[in-house]
Amino acid sequence: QIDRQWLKLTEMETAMSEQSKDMRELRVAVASGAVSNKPTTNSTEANGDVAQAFKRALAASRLPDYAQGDWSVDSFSTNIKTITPLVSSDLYASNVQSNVLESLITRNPDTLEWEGLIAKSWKISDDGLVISFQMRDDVSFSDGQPLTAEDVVFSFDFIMTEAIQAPRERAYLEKIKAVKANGKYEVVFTFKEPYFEALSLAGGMSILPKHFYASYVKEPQKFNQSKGLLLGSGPYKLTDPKNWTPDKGNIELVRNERYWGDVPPSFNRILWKVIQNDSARLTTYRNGDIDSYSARPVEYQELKKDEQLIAKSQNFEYMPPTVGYSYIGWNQERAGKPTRFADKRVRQAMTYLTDVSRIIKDVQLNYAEPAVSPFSNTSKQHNGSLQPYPFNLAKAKALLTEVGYEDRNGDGVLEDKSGKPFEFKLTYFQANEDTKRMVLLLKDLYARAGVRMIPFPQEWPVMLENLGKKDFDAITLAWTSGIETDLYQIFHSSQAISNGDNYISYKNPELDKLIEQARRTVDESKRMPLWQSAERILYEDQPYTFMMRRKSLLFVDKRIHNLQMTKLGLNLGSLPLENYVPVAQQKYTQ
Amino acid sequence: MLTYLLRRLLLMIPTLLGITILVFTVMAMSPGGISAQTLIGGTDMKPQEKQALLNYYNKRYGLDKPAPVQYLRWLNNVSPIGFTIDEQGNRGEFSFSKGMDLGTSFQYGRPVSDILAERIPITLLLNLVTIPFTYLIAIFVGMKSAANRGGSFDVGMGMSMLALWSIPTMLAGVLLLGFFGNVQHFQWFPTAGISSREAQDMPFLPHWEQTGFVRGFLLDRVWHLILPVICLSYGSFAALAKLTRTSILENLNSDYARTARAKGLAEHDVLWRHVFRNSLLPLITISAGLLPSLLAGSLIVENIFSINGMGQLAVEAVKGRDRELVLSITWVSGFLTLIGYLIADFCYTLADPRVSYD
Amino acid sequence: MTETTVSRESFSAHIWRKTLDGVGVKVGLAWIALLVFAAVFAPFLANSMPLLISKDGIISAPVLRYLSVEDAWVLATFFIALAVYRLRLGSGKRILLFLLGSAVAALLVNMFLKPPVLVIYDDFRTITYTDVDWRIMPPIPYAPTDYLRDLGSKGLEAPFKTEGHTHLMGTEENGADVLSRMIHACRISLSIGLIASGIALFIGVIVGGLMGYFSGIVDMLGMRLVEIFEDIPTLFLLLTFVAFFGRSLYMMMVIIGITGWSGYARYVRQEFLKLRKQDYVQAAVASGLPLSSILFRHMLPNGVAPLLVAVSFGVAGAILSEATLSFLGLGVVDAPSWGQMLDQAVKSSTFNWWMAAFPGGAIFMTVFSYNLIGEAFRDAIDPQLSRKAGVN
Amino acid sequence: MSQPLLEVRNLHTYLQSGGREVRAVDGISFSIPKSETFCLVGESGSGKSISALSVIRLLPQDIATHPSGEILFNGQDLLKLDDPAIRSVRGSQIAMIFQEPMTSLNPVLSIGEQITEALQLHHPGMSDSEAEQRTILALEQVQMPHAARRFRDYPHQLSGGQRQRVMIAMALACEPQLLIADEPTTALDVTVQAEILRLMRKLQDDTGMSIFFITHDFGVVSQMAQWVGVMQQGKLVEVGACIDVLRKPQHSYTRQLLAALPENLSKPVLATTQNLDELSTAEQTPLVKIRDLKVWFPIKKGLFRHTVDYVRAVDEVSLDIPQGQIVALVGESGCGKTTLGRALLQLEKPTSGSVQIDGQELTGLSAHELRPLRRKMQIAFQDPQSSLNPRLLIETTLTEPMKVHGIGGNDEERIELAALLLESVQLKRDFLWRYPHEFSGGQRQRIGLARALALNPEFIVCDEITSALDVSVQAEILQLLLSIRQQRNLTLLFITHNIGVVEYLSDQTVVMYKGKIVERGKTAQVCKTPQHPYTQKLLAAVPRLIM
Ligand SMILES: Nc1ncnc2c1ncn2[C@@H]1O[C@H](COP(=O)(O)OP(=O)(O)OP(=O)(O)O)[C@@H](O)[C@H]1O
Ligand SMILES: Nc1ncnc2c1ncn2[C@@H]1O[C@H](COP(=O)(O)OP(=O)(O)OP(=O)(O)O)[C@@H](O)[C@H]1O
Ligand SMILES: [Mg+2]
Ligand SMILES: [Mg+2]
Repeated sequence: QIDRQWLKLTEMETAMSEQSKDMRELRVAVASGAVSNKPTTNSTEANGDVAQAFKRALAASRLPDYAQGDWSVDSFSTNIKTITPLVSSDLYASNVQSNVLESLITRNPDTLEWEGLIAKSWKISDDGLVISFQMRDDVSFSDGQPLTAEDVVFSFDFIMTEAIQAPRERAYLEKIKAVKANGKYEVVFTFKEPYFEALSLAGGMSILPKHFYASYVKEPQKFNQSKGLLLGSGPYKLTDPKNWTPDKGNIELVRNERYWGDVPPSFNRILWKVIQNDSARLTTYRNGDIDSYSARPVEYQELKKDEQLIAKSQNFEYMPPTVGYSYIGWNQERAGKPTRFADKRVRQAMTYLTDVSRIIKDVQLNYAEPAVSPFSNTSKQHNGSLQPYPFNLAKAKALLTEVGYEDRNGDGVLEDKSGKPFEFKLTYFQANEDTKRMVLLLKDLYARAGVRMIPFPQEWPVMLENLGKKDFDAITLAWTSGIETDLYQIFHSSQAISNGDNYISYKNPELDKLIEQARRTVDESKRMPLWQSAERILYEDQPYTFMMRRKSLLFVDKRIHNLQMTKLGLNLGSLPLENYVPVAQQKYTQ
Repeated sequence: MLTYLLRRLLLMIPTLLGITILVFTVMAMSPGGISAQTLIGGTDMKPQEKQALLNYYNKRYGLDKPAPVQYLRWLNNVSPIGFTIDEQGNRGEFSFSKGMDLGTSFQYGRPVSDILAERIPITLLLNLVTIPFTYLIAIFVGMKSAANRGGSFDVGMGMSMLALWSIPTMLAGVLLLGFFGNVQHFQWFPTAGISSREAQDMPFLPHWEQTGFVRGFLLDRVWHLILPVICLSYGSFAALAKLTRTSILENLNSDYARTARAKGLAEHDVLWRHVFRNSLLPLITISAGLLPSLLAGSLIVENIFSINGMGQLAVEAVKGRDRELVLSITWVSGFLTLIGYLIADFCYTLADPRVSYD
Repeated sequence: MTETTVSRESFSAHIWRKTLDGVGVKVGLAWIALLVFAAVFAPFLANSMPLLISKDGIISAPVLRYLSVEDAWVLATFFIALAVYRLRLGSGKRILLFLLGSAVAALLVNMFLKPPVLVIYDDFRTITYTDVDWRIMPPIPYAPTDYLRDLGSKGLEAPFKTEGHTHLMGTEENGADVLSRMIHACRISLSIGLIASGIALFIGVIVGGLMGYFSGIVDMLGMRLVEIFEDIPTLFLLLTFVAFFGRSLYMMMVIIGITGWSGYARYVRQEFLKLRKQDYVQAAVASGLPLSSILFRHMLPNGVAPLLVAVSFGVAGAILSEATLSFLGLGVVDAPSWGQMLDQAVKSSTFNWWMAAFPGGAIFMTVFSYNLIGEAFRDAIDPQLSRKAGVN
Repeated sequence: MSQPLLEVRNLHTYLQSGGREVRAVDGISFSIPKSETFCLVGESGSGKSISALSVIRLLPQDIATHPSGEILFNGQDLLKLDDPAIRSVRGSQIAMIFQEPMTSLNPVLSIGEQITEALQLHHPGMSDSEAEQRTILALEQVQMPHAARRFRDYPHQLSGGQRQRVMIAMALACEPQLLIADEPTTALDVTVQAEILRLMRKLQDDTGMSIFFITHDFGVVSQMAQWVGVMQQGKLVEVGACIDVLRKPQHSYTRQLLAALPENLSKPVLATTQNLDELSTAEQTPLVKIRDLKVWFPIKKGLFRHTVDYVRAVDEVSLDIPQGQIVALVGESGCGKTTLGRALLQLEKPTSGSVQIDGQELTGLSAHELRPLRRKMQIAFQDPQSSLNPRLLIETTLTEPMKVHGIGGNDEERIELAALLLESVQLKRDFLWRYPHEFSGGQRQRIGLARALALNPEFIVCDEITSALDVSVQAEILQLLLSIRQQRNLTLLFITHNIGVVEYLSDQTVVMYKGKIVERGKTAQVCKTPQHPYTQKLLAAVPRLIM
């Protein structure tokens, strides 16, 4: 009770101080006579000079029933540990951060092309090693401080500070040699070597305000252990950028009144509730206390029949281009010795046995599409002529006998020449029901060929350790993929070291060459063919049995308007914000 | 009395040590140790990065050392007195002033003490509401059944209490949620958490405003706690009620009750003035024993009603192989229980003049 | 002087009779008996394969051919138990004989039974098994792990809602028949309850007995041990142990056992402390009887009654623990268990009543039965209530 | 005599227990004149308490019924009164005190509270301060040492005698006309008993109340009563003036009871004479030799439970028990008799000192070394309830020790031996196949003896084996003991607090006081000419019936 009061006090204080600061700045400005009465950007007369990025938002705001106000309320299924950028590792946190932090550039949902957000424009040197961004001069952080090149430089340096616990980002940005500020509003990225994703690397980096984070360079531990240090230039902000703690349960962002953007965001607040229990979450959605609910296939089917639910919601089934693919990885080397899966034919046989279409039908209820390779069927990296392996028992058996497997002691299980029965453990992550179902199905399928598979559920940490040690027979997991997928980390033989992501120890020199080459080529038209030939090798080798990409199945409250499909998937909550709630349906005042 | 307290506190030490040793050994023997834990979220790290991180942790927690050494090290950090240890992990001189350091949780990357400081109050709140509630109901039922022993109420209640006891908590929880938190049936109670967003900026006490009735933080809390508390409590009615019943019957037949009647006291007064107090004595001792089961029982309830208490923490910690956290959780909850017992005994001395500790 | 009514029955028989009068207990026992039956004969009650078929003249029994080692052993022990019960022997001898028998059975079965490793239930619905002269199917023609792939079962079908094949209790998430799983799950629930609390009891009696008899330092240490185990919420311990020591059913039993003994130890200790003062124990000491006799002949039998009460509650508790573990995602994997099914019901956001009702009901009934038995038993031995009422 | 205060006419009280109906009291009639005492004697279970409870209407309604009879108190029939009415009578006009002072007071209320409660109940107007005054007065009246300070004490802080005083004070606080006392002194030491009885007589003279006194001790009767009623199985077999009944009892049962009193028992002739001359010889060869034996129970306190003091249960006791003699050990409760006995058999580890049997040192032997010696010495206990293992057949109880000590070649022989044992304690041999709960108290004590004899020991400690029994049963047991002693030439240490028994049974008497032996010698001389003041006090206190 007391501390709650106290918290509110501090919040008020910060607000006051900020206002006073503004006043001061204003006075200064007036004094210097430099104050141009540039209209504060709002949708009406910002027609002409609206930045590309805001076009869609603007369009939305032109809709007849468009209105500002109301909240967007969503749910997390586990409690967030921290929302401090860099320190946080989970999706939810980055979800929150995306509303607060901004980067230089962003992808256009329609064209998937990059376009400026904070950057007005950019130039890439011919060798592709240098990228320089021209930044907008009217951008300020939510506390009123202007956003300059200095902040961008700082963000990079900050990430690169060893003491800061940001190994992931560091690993990611290591290709960048230096970031320099060139004047107040120009920043230059220099790369060590040509890299095909250079632009997204540089432009995608979220910009941290120097004045806010700089102090933590000295006391990194404080930063590493912080829970709620979040301040940025984005459309939303924490009421108190320093003191959010997990025990609050909810995460709540309020509209950034100083937002520089051409179109102010519609919602007054964005609220995330933590609801662990599934049925509780559904009930909460039914009660209208959260705005969206994403369902598992079986569930989705059920719910579509449920009129109470349908009456209040719009449902979407879509396949985001960045969706990951699920696979079975066949471990080829264990304790230094090649396993039975080291033999290409065995892997192919297993793929033939893995009746993906059946899985999609029975387990995913057709809310998924078969995966041929790491590349999404829509991406340019993918070669359309490749077709997924069909289910073919005969062929599989043939392959296996060819390798020398046959049932030698009549117990129904195949044995190899040394009489060792063909049985293996399939490791999977226990928490996911669908995976469990799939594994059970596979068990029966493999049994038909006399292969004995033993389901082996594990908790996440244990699984990771086994991956690190490469201590497993076969494993089913999923990789997320980007618009354009890099094969290096997963399939390049150099990554087959311990703790590497090529934990199935798949080595193919030919593929290695292709990957390296592709990564070096910046020119897309040259790069894609390389990817495609790499894909063909994977298809032939089947280091993984590529299974499928799952659709997202989503129910959204009718309140939320202007939901559209884009190339990036559903535009729910995508920034700059395009969804809104008409006045009539608005639920939360304040 | 003081010496007694001291003695009890001293006796706690071996117990707590035992607890930690037990848990530590279990964790040491288990697969997927800390090293795995450190990699969570590190999935998209470069191998070198992972290796670096591992080394960092190894150095920090001496994970490369044999288990006993690790334990001693941990113990030293936890105990309020011991050797000071500097960043490099080599031992300084012995000090009595160095505070307790519960270490840092791997998966939360925060000091364990902070996390516990967040979670324990919530669980305690739950239990401190639940225990009295349980006792009220149980005592009431127990007395009525004793009053008309063998009567329909007695038998019926005995049965239904047993029945309640036998319902699996998760089922009860989900059903309650499904019926009393659901717009399709009766949306009387909230579905998650222990206070709603609005309550954050409500005044503490309920009151009227021009907009209408404002339930205030307090009522909001209560409103959120109702379903969880029911879930936590219904299981323990049976035993308590039974105990009350027997001990009341026992005392009603006792000699001193007869003496009281011989004085000319009415049955009612005999019950309330003489029997009642004596009958409750055994209940006091039980109360502490309830605590651990409640702590653990809340584990399910917390999960269902999305309350971030010790129970949740325990599950996450154990599943995440979060050594520091698991250790601390276990010994802290052990400690709480011991304190519970102590308090119970203390109350006993107050309630019963016969026992006096010196 | 008060002439005691001469009743010609032993103390235990007396208690047993008093326990038995009362409806609740009878119901409870009946239910448990039902479970035992189901558990023992599960493979014949619910299975995808015919009990008997005659294909062009040759009569064969697939069920027997596919009978797993475990099934066979359970059957064997059941009949051994029956046989032993018939024998007129001292209870001690009986128990010994039974254990011996079951051990031998286990050995033989393991040596001689070699059932096929891979079972493809779909095959039993193919012509090789369908077009026959005649065949006898089990009452429930579905095996617990038969996911009816060929019948295109989608899973989570309400009772009688499925086209083509009927399921009295519907199907679960993976499309297996719920009733069948329920029947096979009896085995797990019973064994978890009994074995787990058996282990707990064993440890408890030993530790508690020692503590109670030689108090002093032994007592001191023992109590610490007990405290250690009862001060950590049992569920936390359980969680830790299970999470770290694998998920096999047997492991689970052992773990529930070794985390749950402290209560018994306390009981036994208290009883023994009381009994030690008893004159007949003193007399036993005075006439120089060996320690074992004093402990197990003169003390334990008199202290055991309240213990049994605790046990019957303990069994109930163990069953609930299994459910809880399943709920926390630490249950058994493929083997059918009530807890795991109930968990499916609880976890799935759409409320499938049959998934909650049947397993939930079964757990409830079983726990309730054990509680009823325990309660009746307690009333029977409670001197306070069995003493004549009213005046001293 | 004038119009009686209480007149009971043909009272019946039936009790329902477990379906069957117990005719606890059937058809008793007597009357109690003002300020006189009526004593009800009879053996346990004869219905004394029930009749008392019936008079004050304290029997639970649901199990007790009064088919016929009436209880006239000052002319009004108590049985006809409704609840409130009878309650107003209880405590104010009829008060009652009970046998067990330990449990009859509410442990969690201070004695002051409990008495004032009674006061304020019947004098609603009374202020607290006044009530307190009255209470303190009452306490002083019962000669409670510094009553004022005791006011706030709790029952557990008082000794048995003091508690009984409190009970009486509580009963008398509202000056009742009738005091019902149900064996108020049975649980007390004789010395304390004497004080209490004296007190009650005094109070009766002061207040002029009538007393309805229940006891089974004729000694007490002869001290208290003007009128006596003898009860047997719910019937009053004889009523009359105390003197007449005791002097020339009419009813056979009464005679039988009187005859059963130890002081009236006829000693077996052969016993004494030979003993007396045996003594001299026996003195030289003591069977059991105790040299300054100490049994101290440490009282632990403080942080590490270190010993701050000891309960000196047995303190430097030296004693010789000659072969073939019965040595009686008397003393007030808590003086260490039992402990001494247990220490002899090493059931209690002596703190120091030595115990020898046949010159073999017992102290400091391990359990294993003791085992062969165990068969020389046995013990029999006080409480018939707990002295036999309820789970074992009598046969097992008797044969198991034999087996351990290798008596009897095989089981058949042992069973035969056991049967003989039973016969030697005058029980049927087929009792072998029964469980303890199928016997009466007396029978159990016999079986207890049989068990002690099973190893045919030379020495038996009998710890108050008769105290829990009725006089008649006691008499039988005593005679049995003597005869066995004759046959087997046993040596007995007979612990008791009943001087009558001592005189009847023992050759030598040892008086114990606060853990020390204060006097010892031939029974005759100790009883006739006690030296030590405590012994004198003890003997003086013993209620004897004046013939
Ligand atoms: N609550 C009861 N239910 C049934 N029978 C009872 C009950 N209480 C006493 N009795 C029986 O009533 C008879 C008389 O009991 P009562 O207590 O009056 O004996 P007593 O003379 O007081 O014996 P004691 O000297 O041991 O007090 C006994 O046979 C006893 O078994
Ligand atoms: N185990 C024990 N621990 C501590 N004190 C004890 C113990 N046993 C007996 N005492 C004390 O030793 C003293 C003697 O006890 P003991 O039983 O020998 O007396 P007693 O003469 O047998 O009394 P009674 O005539 O009532 O049987 C008592 O004050 C008792 O409180
Ligand atoms: Mg009586
Ligand atoms: Mg004694």
